[in-house]
Amino acid sequence: MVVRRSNGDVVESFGSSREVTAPEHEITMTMNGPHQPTNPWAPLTPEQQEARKVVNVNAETVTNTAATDIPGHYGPEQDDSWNLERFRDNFRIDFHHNKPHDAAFSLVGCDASISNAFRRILLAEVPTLAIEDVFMFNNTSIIQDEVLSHRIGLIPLTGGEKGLRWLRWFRKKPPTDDFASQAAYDADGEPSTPSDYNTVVLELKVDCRWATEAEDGRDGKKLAKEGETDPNVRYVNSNVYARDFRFLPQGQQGTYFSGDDAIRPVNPDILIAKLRPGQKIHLQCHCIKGVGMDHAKFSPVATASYRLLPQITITSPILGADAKKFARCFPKGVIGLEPSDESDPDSEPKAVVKDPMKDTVSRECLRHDEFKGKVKLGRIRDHFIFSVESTGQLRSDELFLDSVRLLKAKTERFKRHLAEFEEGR
Amino acid sequence: MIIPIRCFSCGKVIADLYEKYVDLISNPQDEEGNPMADGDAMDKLGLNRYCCRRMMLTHVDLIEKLLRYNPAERDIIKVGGPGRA
Amino acid sequence: MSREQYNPAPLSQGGNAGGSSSQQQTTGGFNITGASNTFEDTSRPVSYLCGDCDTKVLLKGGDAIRCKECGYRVLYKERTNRMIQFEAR
Amino acid sequence: MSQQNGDVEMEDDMAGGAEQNGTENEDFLKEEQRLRLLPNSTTTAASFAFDKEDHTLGNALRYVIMKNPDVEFCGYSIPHPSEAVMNLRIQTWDGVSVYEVLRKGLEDLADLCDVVEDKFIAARDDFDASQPNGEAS
Repeated sequence: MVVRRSNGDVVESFGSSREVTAPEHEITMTMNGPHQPTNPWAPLTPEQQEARKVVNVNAETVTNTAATDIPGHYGPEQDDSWNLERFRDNFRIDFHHNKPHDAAFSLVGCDASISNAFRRILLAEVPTLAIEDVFMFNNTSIIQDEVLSHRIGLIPLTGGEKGLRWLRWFRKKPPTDDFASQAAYDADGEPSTPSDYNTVVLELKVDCRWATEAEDGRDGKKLAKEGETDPNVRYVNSNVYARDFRFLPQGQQGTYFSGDDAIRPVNPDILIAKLRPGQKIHLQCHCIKGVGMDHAKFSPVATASYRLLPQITITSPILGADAKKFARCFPKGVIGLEPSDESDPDSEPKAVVKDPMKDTVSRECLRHDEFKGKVKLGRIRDHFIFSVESTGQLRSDELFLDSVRLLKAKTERFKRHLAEFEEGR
Repeated sequence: MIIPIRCFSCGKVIADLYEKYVDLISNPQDEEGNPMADGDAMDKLGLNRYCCRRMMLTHVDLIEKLLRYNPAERDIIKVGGPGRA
Repeated sequence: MSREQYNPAPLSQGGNAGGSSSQQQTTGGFNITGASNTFEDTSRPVSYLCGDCDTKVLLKGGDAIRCKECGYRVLYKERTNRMIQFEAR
Repeated sequence: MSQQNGDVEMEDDMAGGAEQNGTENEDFLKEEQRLRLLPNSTTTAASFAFDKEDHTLGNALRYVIMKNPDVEFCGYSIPHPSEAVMNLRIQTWDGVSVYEVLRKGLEDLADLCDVVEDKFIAARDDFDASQPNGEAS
């Protein structure tokens, strides 16, 4: 094992033993004077702790990309072992905005593997309700049955949160031509039958016709002959929208999904199909709970993503016209101009970092010679700017909480499996 | 053919925005009676990512042409002018 | 109609047509085109839609394929009135 | 493949969902064993196979187990992308049992989730309270 300390020392140790002892003469040296040899095994100084949090973004390369918070990486005296109290003290969440459809917050002080687990669970494992089976009674529209079914499936639904959480899984039979999943399915248990606790029924029944004087107060056919081209004037129901879905409560669903809690499309204005007089669509849908890894329609988020907080360090002052040019190298609001002399507001302007969160780390400033050696770009390794954009079935912040709970449920499940496994050993 | 329900890449629902988008870019939106530029219209509708923007920008609403093949309207389309879009 | 209530129509003809064709020929078991197996109620009228004027045209076996209103010779089959199940995928 | 995973995953999340909801679930009791020990494992160097798990648990668990100073090596792999299996390798120092290390890893990860949940709720409530119009920001 070769350890390269951030102070430049290269320390070699031997991988076979975990008890790595530093040479004696260095252990006795407790005072780290400027020119004295330092203890290579000393715990990291606060500056070194900060430095190892930064991923350096250089003109052509990125360096210091891997996390080093693993015990033994810096020798035995740097304590990087898991410590709940320390994690609790260092971990922080800052909210940037929190709207039902879009939440943004920072997770500070956790590893990429953890925030990535939350992101992956959000995308693929948080269950949602979506239309799964379509029973087509009539469809004379020009949208084919299969295409219409597919479109309908993608409509995000919502309803009372309590009811949505009350709903159970519907165990669906796999396609008959998929023998592998058939075998696994048969070994696992019985298929579900549609019931109030696992299936939600929606109906869509739309019939397009000419507008008539008697029913609509205008004669669409006559208007059309006179030159009217607007379909909304000529016809009735020429556009089928998601709001045309009717919820048919089954059994107990009436108590969970009534009034404002009724199962309904999140976006009532979704255009499902267009019809012309004489064309009609009549279908019923069974909606079940599913997860995003099975089909994207079950994914509760449009996007769930994170990025690392950018860091811009101005190492020597950038003044005057250069400062203005420097500010233009970044998105608006990242770099501000301040008088270089605080007491004199008319002094030459100086570039200061105002809001690194807005930066995109485009590295434009590294392309100009006048900023050479004056600026360092990086990203903070443990500062994740998370953004969760819900499709609307559940609130974005609730979704993130669900993902945290699901990861915990996974660990507890395997804790049980491990106990069972050890019993059987 | 008809506007997809969701963005192919990110899964954002876009089918409810298409009619608003078409309205913004074809009907007068300011005092001078000018329609909105397509980029501004998409900004207004909250289509921020380029994956969702291309869904609007590149969509060809062919269904409007196909809807004209409807025997129930033949007499009107046959007349010529008005029925033809 | 719920899923359990729905029964697809039994495959009355050609149900095992996917089997070995050579066997079919030797045993003569399942002749799809043979008159003995083909059941057609030629006296029952079937309704079609005129391609020109969109009126319903009832035709029996042997009738001229022609719209009774406008004489148009292109007739379309109506959509099945059976329920069809799809997966919204 | 996706169908299979989907269905199986549903079954397994049922347990998770039940815990989440705090409701009883009859399928919870007959939970299938999803942890296996791979051949040639000893008590200080073992490979576990986690059925129906992926990078989500694999990488997170690898991280917390590596945080344990008793661990010489920990790594995970997904041997084939179309098989829903995740393998986790643990090697320990000084005869420490891999089972204890795995249990500690799972417990640490659960503790971590609790901290994240508590802090998230606190941060969100603070933020919502600080917004002039309730939660709409």
